[in-house]
Amino acid sequence: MNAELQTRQEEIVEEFSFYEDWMEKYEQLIEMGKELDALPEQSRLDEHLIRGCQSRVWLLASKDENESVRFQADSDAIITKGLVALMVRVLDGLPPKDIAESDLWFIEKIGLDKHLSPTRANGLNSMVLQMKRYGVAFQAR
Amino acid sequence: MNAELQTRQEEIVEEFSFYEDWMEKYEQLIEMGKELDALPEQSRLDEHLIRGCQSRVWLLASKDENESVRFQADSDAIITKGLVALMVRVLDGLPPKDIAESDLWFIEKIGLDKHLSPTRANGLNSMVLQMKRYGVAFQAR
Amino acid sequence: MSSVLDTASIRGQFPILNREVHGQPLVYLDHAASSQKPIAVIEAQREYLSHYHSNVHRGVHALSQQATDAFERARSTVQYHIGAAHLEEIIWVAGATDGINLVSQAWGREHIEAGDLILITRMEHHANIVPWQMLAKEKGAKVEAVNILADGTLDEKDFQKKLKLNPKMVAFMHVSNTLGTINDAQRLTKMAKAARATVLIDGSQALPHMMVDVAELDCDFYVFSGHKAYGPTGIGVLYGRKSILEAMNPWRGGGEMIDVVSLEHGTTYAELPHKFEAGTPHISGAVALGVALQWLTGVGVKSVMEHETVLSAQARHQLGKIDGLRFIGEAPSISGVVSFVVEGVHPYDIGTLLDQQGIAVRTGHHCTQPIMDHYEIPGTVRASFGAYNTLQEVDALVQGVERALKMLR
Amino acid sequence: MSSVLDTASIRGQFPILNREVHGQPLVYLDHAASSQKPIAVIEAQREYLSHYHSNVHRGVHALSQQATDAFERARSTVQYHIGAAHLEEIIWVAGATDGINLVSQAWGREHIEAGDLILITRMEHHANIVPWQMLAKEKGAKVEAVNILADGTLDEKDFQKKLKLNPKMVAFMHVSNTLGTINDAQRLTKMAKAARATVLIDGSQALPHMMVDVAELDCDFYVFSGHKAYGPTGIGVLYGRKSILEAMNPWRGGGEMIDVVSLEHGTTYAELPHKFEAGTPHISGAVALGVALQWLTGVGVKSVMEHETVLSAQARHQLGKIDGLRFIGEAPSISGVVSFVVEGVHPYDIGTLLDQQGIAVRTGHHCTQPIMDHYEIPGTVRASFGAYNTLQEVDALVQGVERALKMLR
Ligand SMILES: Cc1ncc(COP(=O)(O)O)c(C=O)c1O
Ligand SMILES: Cc1ncc(COP(=O)(O)O)c(C=O)c1O
Repeated sequence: MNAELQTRQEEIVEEFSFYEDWMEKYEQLIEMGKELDALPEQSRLDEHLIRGCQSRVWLLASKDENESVRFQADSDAIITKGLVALMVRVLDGLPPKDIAESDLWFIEKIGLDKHLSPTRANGLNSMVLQMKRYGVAFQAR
Repeated sequence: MNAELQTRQEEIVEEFSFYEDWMEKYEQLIEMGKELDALPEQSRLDEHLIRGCQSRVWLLASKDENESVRFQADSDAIITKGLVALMVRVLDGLPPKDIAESDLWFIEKIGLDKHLSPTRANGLNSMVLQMKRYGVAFQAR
Repeated sequence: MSSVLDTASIRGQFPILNREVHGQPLVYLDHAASSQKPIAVIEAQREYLSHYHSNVHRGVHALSQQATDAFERARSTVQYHIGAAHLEEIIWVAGATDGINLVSQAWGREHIEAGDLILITRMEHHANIVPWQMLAKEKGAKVEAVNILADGTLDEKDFQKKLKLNPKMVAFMHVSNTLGTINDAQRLTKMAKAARATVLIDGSQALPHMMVDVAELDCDFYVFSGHKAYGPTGIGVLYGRKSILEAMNPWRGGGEMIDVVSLEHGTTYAELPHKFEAGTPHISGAVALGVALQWLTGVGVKSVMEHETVLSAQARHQLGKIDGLRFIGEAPSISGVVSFVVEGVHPYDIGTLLDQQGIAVRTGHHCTQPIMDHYEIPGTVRASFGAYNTLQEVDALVQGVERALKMLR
Repeated sequence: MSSVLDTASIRGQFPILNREVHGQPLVYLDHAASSQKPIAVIEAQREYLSHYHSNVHRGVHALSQQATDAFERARSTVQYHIGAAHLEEIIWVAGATDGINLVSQAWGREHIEAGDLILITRMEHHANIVPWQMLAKEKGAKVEAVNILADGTLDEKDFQKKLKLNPKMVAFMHVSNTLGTINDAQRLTKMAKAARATVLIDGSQALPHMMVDVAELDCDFYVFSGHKAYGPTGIGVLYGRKSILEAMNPWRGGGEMIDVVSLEHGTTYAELPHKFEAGTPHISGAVALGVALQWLTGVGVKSVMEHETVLSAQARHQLGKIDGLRFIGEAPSISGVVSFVVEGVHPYDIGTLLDQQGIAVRTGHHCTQPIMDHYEIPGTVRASFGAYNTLQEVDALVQGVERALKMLR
């Protein structure tokens, strides 16, 4: 597996290990949401919406000059935005193949796995799927 | 209430009081069914059928020279035929008004009341209703 | 403020209220989505399945007769509960949605023609919108919606105006699941009937909270779901005026709803109510719904409504002090539903942080997207109360919202 | 003859089997009308309602998520149980009747045109006749029925012949509830597909008794009811081939089945499976049906079938000695259903006297009037077996019939 991906996941697990209760974890997510740059209005298109979120989540991907995938994301709900920011932090700038095949073990480690069910209102599952789909798509080209 | 109707009900209650278990009661009903004359084929018309019976029950009524109601009945199931025979025995030959207003307390007394629910497959409830309807109809004319 | 209900004793009857969520005692404020069930209802279903289950109707054996008796007794419990004139006006359906679809398809296909108008309101639940849209599309008919005023009351002038267009069907909700608005269903029905429309009332949010009398309302159809009225899932009721039901074709075909089935001579249908009840019914659900209505009557529907009014008034009073908080739905006549948004904060975020505190509210459009369009909001946070809720829970809600907002802004 | 099942242990799991009827221990031989429920199923429903009931989907709070998880887990239990390729091919319906109506109305209205042929068989349950008759009447299409042979097997020659008429839909039962006939569903489907028909199989009497694999069958639709498969009432399953379901319009409109609802711009629908699940589903029913299928798998469907075959063979062996008794349905491949008539005696009379002895059988047409027409009989007495029945109960049945006949003739 991609070493960078491993390191990033370890870092996040380390960070989250400081938080004891849900409140601190959510505060951290909210913080990450606030730190993620908002998408410009013209990028907030319906075609970039992820299905299955109660709040709206926009996710864009492109390939940079190094053939790595660059993600941009936003949401109108701050916790959701924090979740997507977390995902971007882990996967942004990696090669398509490594994204497509990524094992995102940190999600369970930091206790977010219960949010992973496809029926959750937050759409974490859809985010992960959509990012991997981008990975697959950019590999193919 | 019609004195004859009272007497007939008392007689039946008396008769059934000899039977201890269900088997004897049903044997008696079957006996009564066998004793009731079959209707001639040409009277077994669909228009005389009573709704709500799993077996078919035909019931005909007419008024005789004394303005009394005369019933004829038949069924293709023998227990049902016994039930209708019992009803005929109680109500046959009475004035329409007394039939329309009859209180058929013997049914409960001999333990047949659980068969009276409109949802029962035997249609006892429909028989009683139909006989009373004839009573009402003949009164009106 | 003291309560008209002995909530301690009531709460004792709801096993789920003993549980914790995220390590916090459960504060269940999502009654409008689905009510919790008292032991009496849960046990009625268990008892039925354990001791006298059998398929109903036409069965020659004792179990079948017992099941049929219980099933039909439940029907008459419903009849008396809503004041229907005839037992056979009570049709078991799977829920309010199923009931409205039955009417839109069985009645609608026969009576709605190209160019006809179906009048609904802008506050309807999707269940009372989509079936009419589907029908209108099929028939080339039109669906129009009566406006709502800023406070969430129905715009009666607009209603009057649109009635002049001679709608064939007027379908509206008795009580709004999002706004809390209690419509004057009797008045609206009278106006609609004066315009010679057929009237369907969606009573999903009314029946669990107030006395409903279909004779007084004088509507043609009335529907509700069992699961919102302390009853089980999968069962609901369609009341229909006898003369209309009798003239209607059946919707679902199958067993129970037939008189004679013949491959050569065609099929004739059974009488009411069975004509509309094809297949094996949800027997245990019907039996338990009967028990739920009896339970509600035992507690006292009027007291329940008074109790819920006290709770929602208190919630509105306290939440109203929060900076940037705006209620969606402030009709003068209002039920135990409190919907709100907070300036600059997404409802989903509030809901998520309330959940972490053990407080269950619903967020989103509550299956009423046209209301969201009307107020130009993505959704609301909705707290809704039932007989088992308390003033302490209102406090918990208010503190929970405050705590969430502290984190969010 | 010894049994492959530990019936003592199985019976211990069915509380109803402890009860008496008319002072006699209950002998329940009416499985084909509705099965009794094991404690695991009854408790799953109670547990759900007592501890984690909430409305499903889109809920932000923990209870709603738990309920949704349980509900969707049950869907995947069904998926694996019947070998469906995709989770979203499993649609919750109210029962087999509801499922067939969904197909006849949603698929049927789109695909059946005037002059088209719908092919069924003469042994179908009314649930698989009437919806097609209603559709045919609406569209000016035709319903034809494949003949049955004297022993109750399907006349495959007639099937072949009628397939030449190019039916658009071929709908047939997997196992007959009246005759016991087990149709070779895989073969019939293959033949029908070769004739380019869409194929619906009514599996109501198959699923509780044998391994069902929709991938192997290669049918387009498969339906069954929960209450006949040790599950609760009010819930059933429609399996549909994904490509067909995706192309189909929805049937019921309402909440859950929509994507966007707009009064101005119209409404778009949700993806599978929710497109076909309007309104609050029968959550507790789905959860408990999942448990019922797991229970059945635990006992072993194959063993259950073997067991039932032993019982019905024994019943046929012993009843066959009775003077004037004639079996209706003697196909070589036959399930645990034994239907018979007795010369000169009405089935109702036999059923009534069996009931007095505590023996529950069904009498009448069993919602298959065309079979009655075919054999020119008013009805049959039908004993049907499940996992909990025993050889002793077969003896009780035979003695009961003998005793009844002694009284009747
Ligand atoms: C073969 C068959 N098909 C369909 C049905 C209808 O099932 P339900 O009444 O549960 O909808 C039955 C049950 O009576 C049946 O035996
Ligand atoms: C006002 C209203 N109508 C209809 C419905 C639909 O009820 P169900 O989902 O039980 O069919 C609901 C419940 O969500 C409702 O609140």
